[in-house]
Amino acid sequence: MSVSDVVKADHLTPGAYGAVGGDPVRIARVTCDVVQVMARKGRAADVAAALLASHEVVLPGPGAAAEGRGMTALWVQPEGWFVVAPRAGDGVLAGALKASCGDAGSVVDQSHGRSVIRISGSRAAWVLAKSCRVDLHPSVFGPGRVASTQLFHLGVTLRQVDAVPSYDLMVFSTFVTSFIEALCQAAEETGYVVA
Amino acid sequence: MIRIDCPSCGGRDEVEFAYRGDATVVRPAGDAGEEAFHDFVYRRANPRGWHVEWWYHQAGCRQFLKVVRHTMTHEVHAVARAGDRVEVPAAEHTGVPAAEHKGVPAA
Amino acid sequence: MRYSGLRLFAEALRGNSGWKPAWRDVAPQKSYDVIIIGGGGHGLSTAYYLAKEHGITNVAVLEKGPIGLGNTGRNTTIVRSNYLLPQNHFFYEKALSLWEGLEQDLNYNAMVSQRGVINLFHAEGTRNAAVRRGNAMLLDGIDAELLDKEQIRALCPLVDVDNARFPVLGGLMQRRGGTARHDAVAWGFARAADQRGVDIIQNCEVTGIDVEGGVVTGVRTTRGRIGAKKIGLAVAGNTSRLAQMAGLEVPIESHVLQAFVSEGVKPLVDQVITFGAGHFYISQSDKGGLVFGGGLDGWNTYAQRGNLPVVDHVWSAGIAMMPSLSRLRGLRQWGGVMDMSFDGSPIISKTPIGGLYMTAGWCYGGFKATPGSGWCHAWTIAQDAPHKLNEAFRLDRFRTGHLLDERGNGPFPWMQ
Amino acid sequence: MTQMFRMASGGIVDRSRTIGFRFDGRAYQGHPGDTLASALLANGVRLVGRSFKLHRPRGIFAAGAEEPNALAELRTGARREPNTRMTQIELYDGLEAASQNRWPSLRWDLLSLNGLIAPLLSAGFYYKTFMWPASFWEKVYEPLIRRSAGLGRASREADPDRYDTMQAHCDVLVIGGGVAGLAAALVAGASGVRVMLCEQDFVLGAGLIGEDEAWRSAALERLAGMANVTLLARTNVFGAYDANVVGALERVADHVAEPGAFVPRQRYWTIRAGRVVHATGAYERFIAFPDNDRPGVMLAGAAATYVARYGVHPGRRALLFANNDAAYQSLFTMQDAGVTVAGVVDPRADSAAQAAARARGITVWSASQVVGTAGSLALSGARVARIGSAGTDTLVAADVLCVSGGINPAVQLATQSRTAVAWSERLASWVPGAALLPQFSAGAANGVTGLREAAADGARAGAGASGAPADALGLPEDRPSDVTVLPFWEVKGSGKAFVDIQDDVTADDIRLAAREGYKHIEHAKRYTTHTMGTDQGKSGGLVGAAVLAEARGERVQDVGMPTFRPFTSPVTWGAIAGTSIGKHFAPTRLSPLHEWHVKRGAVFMDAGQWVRPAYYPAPVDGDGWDSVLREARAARRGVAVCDVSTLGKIDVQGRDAAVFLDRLYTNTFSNLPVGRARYGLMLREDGIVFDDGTTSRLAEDHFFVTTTTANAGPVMQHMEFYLQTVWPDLDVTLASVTDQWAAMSIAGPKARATIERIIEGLDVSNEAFGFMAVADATVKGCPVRVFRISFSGELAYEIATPAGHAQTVWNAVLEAGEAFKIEPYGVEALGLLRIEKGHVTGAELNGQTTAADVGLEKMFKKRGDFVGKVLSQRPGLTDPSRPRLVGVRPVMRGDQLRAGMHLVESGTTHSLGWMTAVTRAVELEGWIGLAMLRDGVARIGSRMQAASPLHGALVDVEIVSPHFVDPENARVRV
Ligand SMILES: Cc1cc2nc3c(=O)[nH]c(=O)nc-3n(C[C@H](O)[C@H](O)[C@H](O)COP(=O)(O)OP(=O)(O)OC[C@H]3O[C@@H](n4cnc5c(N)ncnc54)[C@H](O)[C@@H]3O)c2cc1C
Ligand SMILES: NC(=O)c1ccc[n+]([C@@H]2O[C@H](COP(=O)([O-])OP(=O)(O)OC[C@H]3O[C@@H](n4cnc5c(N)ncnc54)[C@H](O)[C@@H]3O)[C@@H](O)[C@H]2O)c1
Ligand SMILES: Cc1cc2nc3c(=O)[nH]c(=O)nc-3n(C[C@H](O)[C@H](O)[C@H](O)COP(=O)(O)O)c2cc1C
Ligand SMILES: [Zn+2]
Repeated sequence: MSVSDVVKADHLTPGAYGAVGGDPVRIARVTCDVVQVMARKGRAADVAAALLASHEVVLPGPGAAAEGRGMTALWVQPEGWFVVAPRAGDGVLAGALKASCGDAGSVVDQSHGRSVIRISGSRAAWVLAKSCRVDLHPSVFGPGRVASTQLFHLGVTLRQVDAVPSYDLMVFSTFVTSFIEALCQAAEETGYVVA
Repeated sequence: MIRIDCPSCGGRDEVEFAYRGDATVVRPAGDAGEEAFHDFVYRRANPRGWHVEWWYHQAGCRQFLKVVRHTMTHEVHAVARAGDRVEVPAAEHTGVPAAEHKGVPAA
Repeated sequence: MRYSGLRLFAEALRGNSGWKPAWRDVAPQKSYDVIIIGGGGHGLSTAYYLAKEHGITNVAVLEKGPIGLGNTGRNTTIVRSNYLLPQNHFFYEKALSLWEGLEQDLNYNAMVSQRGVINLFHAEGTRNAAVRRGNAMLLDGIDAELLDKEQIRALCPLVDVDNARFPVLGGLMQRRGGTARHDAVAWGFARAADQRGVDIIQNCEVTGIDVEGGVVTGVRTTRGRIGAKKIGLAVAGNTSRLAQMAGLEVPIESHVLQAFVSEGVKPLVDQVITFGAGHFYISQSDKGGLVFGGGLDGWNTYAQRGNLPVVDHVWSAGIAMMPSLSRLRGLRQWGGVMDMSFDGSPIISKTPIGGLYMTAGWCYGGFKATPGSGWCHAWTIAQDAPHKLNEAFRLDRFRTGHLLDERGNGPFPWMQ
Repeated sequence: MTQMFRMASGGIVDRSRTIGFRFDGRAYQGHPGDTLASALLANGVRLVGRSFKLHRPRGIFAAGAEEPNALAELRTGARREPNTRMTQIELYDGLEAASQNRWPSLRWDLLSLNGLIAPLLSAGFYYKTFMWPASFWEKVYEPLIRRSAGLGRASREADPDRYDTMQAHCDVLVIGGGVAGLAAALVAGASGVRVMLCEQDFVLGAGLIGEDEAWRSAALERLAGMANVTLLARTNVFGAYDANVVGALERVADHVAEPGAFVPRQRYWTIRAGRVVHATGAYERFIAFPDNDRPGVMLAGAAATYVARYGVHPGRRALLFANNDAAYQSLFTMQDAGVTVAGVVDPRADSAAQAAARARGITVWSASQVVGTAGSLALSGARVARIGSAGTDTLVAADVLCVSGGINPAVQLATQSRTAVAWSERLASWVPGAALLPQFSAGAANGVTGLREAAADGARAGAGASGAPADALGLPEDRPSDVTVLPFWEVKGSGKAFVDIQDDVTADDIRLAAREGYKHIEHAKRYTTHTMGTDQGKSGGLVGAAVLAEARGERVQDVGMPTFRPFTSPVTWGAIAGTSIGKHFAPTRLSPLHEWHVKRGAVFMDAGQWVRPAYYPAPVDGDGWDSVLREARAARRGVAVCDVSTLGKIDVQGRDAAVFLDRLYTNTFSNLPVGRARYGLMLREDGIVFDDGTTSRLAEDHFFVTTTTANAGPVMQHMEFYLQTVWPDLDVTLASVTDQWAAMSIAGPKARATIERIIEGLDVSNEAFGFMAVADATVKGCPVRVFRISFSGELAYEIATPAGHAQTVWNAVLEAGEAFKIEPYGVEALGLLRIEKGHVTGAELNGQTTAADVGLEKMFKKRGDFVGKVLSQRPGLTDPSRPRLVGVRPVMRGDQLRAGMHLVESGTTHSLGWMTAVTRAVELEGWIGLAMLRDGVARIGSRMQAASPLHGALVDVEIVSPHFVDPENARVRV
């Protein structure tokens, strides 16, 4: 691969792209902290109690997200969650969570390891369905729902944010450039706007 | 398309998973000797019928699932977490198609 | 009845009424010196070489359906001997030399076409591996050529050498490699074996193998019991089932490999081309269809059909490598059940049971081996000992650790 | 005058608009709603193609997907698309199509001379000849065969169009939008469940079109009003896969000259359905009779379709040859539309329809058959004779001969779903049996015909699939349509009676195959190529089977049919590839420092999914080697920095983390002190080396594991496997942190002097921070984790930092190193350094080597279990003569080494080993390399030859220790 082939669409440049006249989707990067919390063997209840106390969150079960104080917890694996919150200082969120869980949980900062892209608009589900094998139909999916799955050959944790619908797509940071390119290409048919 | 009903994530396509083979073989104790480890690594029943196998939900919950799947019909009978026991249907499934090339249409 | 242009002409004049069956339709005898289970290329060639090379003609080939409709009848027909490991070199070279004289030997045109096999590589690491392999071949007297990017461009104009994701660095070519007409291989061996006295018995499924005192005595079939002094297994994806009938569990899993053929078009692809950065290989049949395939679906199965994920990958790899194929249409899709061994290499071997032999574990590369497999299997059966060419293909190598892992994938059959 | 066969009214084409198109260069006109086939017929074009083998003239035979003859090269240039069925091409303005498989022209085709030697070209003739001399096959025979075979010509240019994919889910999928499918969708849709309906045609309604337009439009209107129903026209369901998943191809923009901007030409749907309704209708079958391929011979239902749907007379004077009453309706439709009817030929003695025909004044030859046709490039008449009366036949003038041998329910998709089929005596055809999956067959696909009955059957299926009641549905108007047949397959006589019209397979070919022992249906298919053309035998498959049955002396139902495989209609390759082509074929993985590398002008290389800098050219460099050597020299003599962010990183925590690592690695981690790192080796269970890397202990219960770049994913999976399935009791958590941490290696004698200037809060002196120490610190306020580990063999530090800080830290390192002329170095220099040092990487750890092979056997702990321990002791893996890692140097230092060279004793060709990696060295003169060599350790000090016959290279070499530089490992500790 030569240098020139590596496009850095990473910086979504503001503008309108793709087909015009329809109802374009909006694509944007979301800046946030992401911390992975995993309960140690047999300590899930302790982690749950600790986070309820410290962050007022009821840790969600499979396929769900739950809001807490200034943060959202996403179920990602049995007894494992991603805690997402607006960006604070390095290690602040991870530190707070670790302080809260103590030895009941493993806390791993992924704020730099995961990137979040938001796609929003009446045709957002249609754009995602070009690759998303999880059923996003309102009858089975909706705001507050989470699915880890594959999009454009990449592992993605997808969370529906609202009924617009808007989706937050959490991907591995080293793939985010490639991911954005693929997502934008998929959105050309409906047109997309980068604010 | 094999669809696997992950106990955590729900029904998902096979592409989200990595296959890891026969789930009935058990790793022997470290001192069990070469024969036992040979069997663990190389000896397979490879049944034509129900097969209990590992599928790793790589793009989902990252759990190894124990799947009971039929090797002719690809029907998935049960999906369980790694530590759980699974029921394996006793008889050959009725949906086994007529042997290939009997000359009647069958997939 | 010999086939020739003259005979064709003579028959044409009398309405093609004089042609005789290519092989006799016979009922099984009570017993045979040797029973070969499996009427694919490997079983039929075993029978043929037993008769031709060892004078053993009291032989039956038992086939559960019609002959040649197993993997022999559903493969992508690539014939080559471009292996890495020396244990494989001499065996596959023997097979290739048998292919080179096969038509005259069998008096059946199997359309062996030495059009060249090219393995493309896209990265330093795979280039080095190709160089290692090509050199190993040349040192052992097998033809190989290293092609650079520009040579690929000239030879295979459809290949997108400057591919946006995985540009082609070059390729390793074996000019003597190519294709053969799959069905004709089975039919040609059947006809030639039949002419040497072998009984080819179709619609005769083996349902049991009788072993007494550790030695085989015969088989039970859907057409009754048939006695045998020796039994050779050549049943590809069904090896585990047949071996179990004799009480053996073997290091083999059955997996499906899919293949595809496009609508027929005028000549477009002149060699066999394989794509290194994704699972994909392609050639054009003489009828005009592009025959192509890729990797395994990757889970145990005995069904001759696969699923869409592999279709998606294989077809994408095809267009990624050869973008001008995009408007062509796939015509048909099918699968074959392969005997995937735990190191990716074959087994032509005696077994712990007296009088029981097998040629198995061919994975998705056994078509090219067909004449060599039969030749060595026949030798092993006749001599009750392996030939030098198949000495390394022993069943007990998994115990001793003398593995033949060409790709280094380890004991994971679905990755071989 | 154009369109002289177009009716003044009737059909659903839009006569208010005219469309211009070209066929074989000539200009014609048609209307919106036409197919290329209907428009050509409207213009009186009869001859449209040449057959595969004999190049016989061929006309339009069908009106849909079963068309065997009318195949065109559609469009031109990069969009040329061979073998496109004229019966499915929607007419658009400016359409260009050309006939194919003919030279020099369609009318005068030289290869039609093949007809003269047709007896020579019998089934399988090529298996019996072309064998002498052997060398002629590739040079003479095969090129000739290849050139004359094949159908159309493919474009050789890249496809300018785009394709897309769609992943869909529904409760009920209805396949087929005929009356049965529409009824099923209406019923299921009314129940509120999610319904999808796929119809390959561009108009929904099939048999309803022009028959009961009122019902059709009412149904479509109601369906369009249901928000829970998705109607996909132009969408062929091409295959049924496991678990009620189907693949479908939507032709989004094939009916226009070029797709609009950003519009895909076609869309590939993967549909996961709860329940499936097969309402795929039926394909009419023909009868094999002498010269049944003459242009003008046409399926009866197709002829009626041209009248009822397209308002086109397929001919002026029609003759029907049929064995069933339903086909008479087709003729009546034509008669009502003004086509002159020459009569009906019917092998049956009598029937209700025969009476009806006579009542309409139509001549009926009952108990009769067509024994031949007349005409050359177009039909002029048919020869009719009473069955059993030898010799006497009547020539009946006709320019269209409608044929119907009954119908074959389209059971393809049902059988792909493993539904067994049953023989229907009434239809003399296969009908679906009980479904194994939640599926329903309905309408003609289920053997139920007649608009009314088919609608009722569809409603029943829709109800079954959705749980809704079926009775609410009003049923369409109907005309009598009895498809009960007298099984009648072939008329024997002189002349070719085709059973596969496209591939030129005749009934005689089938009989020849049977005579030669190819008696099984699958053998006969392969020997003759019957059903192997682009129509896959939709209308002739059963006819050939019947001929075979007769030859075998058996019943058709005992002979069976060749397996129905996907695709029900051929599928565009590019559509399945979708957007996963070009650079999107595989995702690209970039280091957080990628942009810096780009700006610095790095030359990149692929490393799996990663793109990594190979080296950084500088103006002083003559070539790439200059750059690599310059970079490596900096690492050996001064200081250099390398982006190693690609290394796999796994965070391992838990009470049992150390125990877990002890069991995974050959060496011990439980005794590793906090704040230290250790190199570890991991085996597969079969005893072969799997991966290596350093692991650091950050806390009693917290480790940071690194893996090779290539194995990051596999190692994670390996760890999860053992943790979850083998030792589930261990208290361990795993998290991949590869993306979280950027990492850079600062190597060289000046490494410490460099980082000292920027590391905050950590004493990195040798005393305080010895070899293999690990600690946290900051750089420019950014958190970093400092590791004193070395891959290059020099004094080195690895600094890891959260990816977002990578650039800041990297800049700081460069700035601090400026005083020492720091150089960034790429993968090539990294390779050079490691080869000089004798460190192994993927080239040696390639899945075939043991620890001993690469000299790492000392890394096995004495006590305790670990993965791979037992099987690594098998004789084949401990054999002392296995190839071992050695170093190689050319005797003439200037000689070049190449990776992939083999090592031989001088003057021999027997390979004793191979070179895994080579480089030009900086610490030594000339080339050096690593090799795996039999009895390698014993050979150290001896001379051999390195051979690359591929390059014509043979080099005298000496075998040396693989540790070219600092074998005592002193430099890393200073
Ligand atoms: C899609 C695909 C592509 C491939 N491509 C290539 C390629 O390009 N090049 C290459 O070299 N190889 C290729 N292969 C592999 C190759 O086809 C096989 O390795 C080879 O044909 C095996 O031949 P065989 O005679 O051993 O098996 P088969 O031809 O499968 O014959 C085995 C026979 O045993 C019969 N049998 C099974 N059980 C019984 C029983 N109980 N009683 C009686 N008979 C029984 C079966 O019916 C069958 O006819 C491919 C395979 C597939 C599926
Ligand atoms: N032309 C004939 O001779 C003929 C044959 C059979 C039935 N009929 C009449 O048709 C009526 C039966 O109605 P019906 O609805 O059962 O059948 P139908 O033939 O009217 O409709 C079937 C529909 O399914 C579509 N289809 C088939 N395979 C498909 C696939 N793989 N993907 C997408 N679409 C596919 C066809 O294009 C067609 O529109 C009766 O009136 C019957 O008499 C006529
Ligand atoms: C090399 C090769 C070429 C083939 N070419 C065609 C073809 O031109 N037309 C066709 O219908 N099928 C073709 N097939 C596929 C066969 O029809 C058939 O699907 C395959 O042999 C598997 O058998 P099955 O589908 O009966 O199980 C080809 C198969 C092979 C192996
Ligand atoms: Zn899951």
